[in-house]
Amino acid sequence: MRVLYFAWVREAVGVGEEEVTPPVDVTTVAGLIDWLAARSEGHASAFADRERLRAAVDQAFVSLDAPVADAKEVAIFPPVTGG
Amino acid sequence: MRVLYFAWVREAVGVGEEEVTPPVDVTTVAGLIDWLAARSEGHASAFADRERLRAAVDQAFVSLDAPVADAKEVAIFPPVTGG
Amino acid sequence: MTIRILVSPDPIDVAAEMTRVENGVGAVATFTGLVRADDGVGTLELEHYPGATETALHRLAEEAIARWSLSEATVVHRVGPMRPGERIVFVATAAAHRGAALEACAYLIDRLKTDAPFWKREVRGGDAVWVEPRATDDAAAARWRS
Amino acid sequence: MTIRILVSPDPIDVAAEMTRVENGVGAVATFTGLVRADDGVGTLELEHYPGATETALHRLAEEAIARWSLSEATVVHRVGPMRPGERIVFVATAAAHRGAALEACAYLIDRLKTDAPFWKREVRGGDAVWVEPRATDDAAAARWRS
Repeated sequence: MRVLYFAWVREAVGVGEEEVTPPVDVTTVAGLIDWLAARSEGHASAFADRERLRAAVDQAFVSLDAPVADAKEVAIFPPVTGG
Repeated sequence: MRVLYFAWVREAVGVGEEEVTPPVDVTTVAGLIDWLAARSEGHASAFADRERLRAAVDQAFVSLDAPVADAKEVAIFPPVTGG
Repeated sequence: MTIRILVSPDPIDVAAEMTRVENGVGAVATFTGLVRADDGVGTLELEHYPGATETALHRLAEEAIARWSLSEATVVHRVGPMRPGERIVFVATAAAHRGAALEACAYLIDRLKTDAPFWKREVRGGDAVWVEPRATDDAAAARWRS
Repeated sequence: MTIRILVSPDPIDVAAEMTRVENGVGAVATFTGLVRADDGVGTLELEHYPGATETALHRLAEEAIARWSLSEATVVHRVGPMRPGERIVFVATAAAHRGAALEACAYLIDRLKTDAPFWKREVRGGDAVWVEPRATDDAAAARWRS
């Protein structure tokens, strides 16, 4: 599974993307975030406040309780501020 | 007093403007229109349907019961259709 | 703030007009009205009331600036004969935020349609017909009076 | 109808974009968002999610076309670093009548602000700060859901 990070989430994690293989009990975006948070202090810092995080699964915006079991690409990022 | 005509009012009257000296008992735009209607068949035709007429006195839009006693310039025209 | 009113027989240069209002602000809204190419009109002729037109447009721009705290308001209206696809009218509003710019732009074109002395005549083949006012224009202008 | 979506680091050419949507229609509305010159920002940086951005903008344009029977919908968004006074985003809508064009333009910029994956970072002097989302943007987008 490819995981992408944007904006201050990317800066805190320290990379823009990484390839990961979460265990089978990671079934939702929220579960994936919990599991990723243990990878480094940067990850833990980026994911400290769930209310400031948004996600997309295979490029479609989803809520954090959405499933990730079959996802090829999961993106985790702050609320958007374009335009 | 200068009287201006626009659009199909101008075409029916036959001129774009004329200098007139209405009698003292012409005190409103409606009274002026009544008086002007007697000047020619074109005037009568242009002013046949009052509901289709609008007016301005000294370049300010007014209703047909507005006074014209001290006016320098009165314009009579159809509802506007610009933009 | 700046008001720009132009009533002219020349084609409307939207690029120059847009650049003019993009003056340090955050948001610019525009509206352009064009001669439609799909209803058989060969020439559209715009008549106006010189002097009174500019006064009416200036007053509408002042009202929009006061109501939405605009930094710029531009109204350019072409007069005389024009062809399908050509621009009849261009309105631009500039403000710090988008809501003000967008609302003020809609306000100006709605009010212009009922409150500025322009008259349209459509020429199709050999027939010239004065355009009748539309009830929807009165309704659009009236919604701003609440 | 035609949808044009462009996400690019190049400056936005509004004259070319406007001419493109003036395609035989009667009404064109546009919105331009610019880097404000009055709040001390030296550089604004726009990050986005390549691929997902274009998909999101295309979906918004499709929704606007269906809801307002537009003939054209254009969304151009700049990414990368830009300076005060430069254009960040340009939206244009074309329709037979002005109400549809104006409403659809407001819809697209309101929805873009909350539903397209862009992130702004403001650089003032040596400090770079990610822009926080605004509650007013959520409210503006929500009004179209009724």
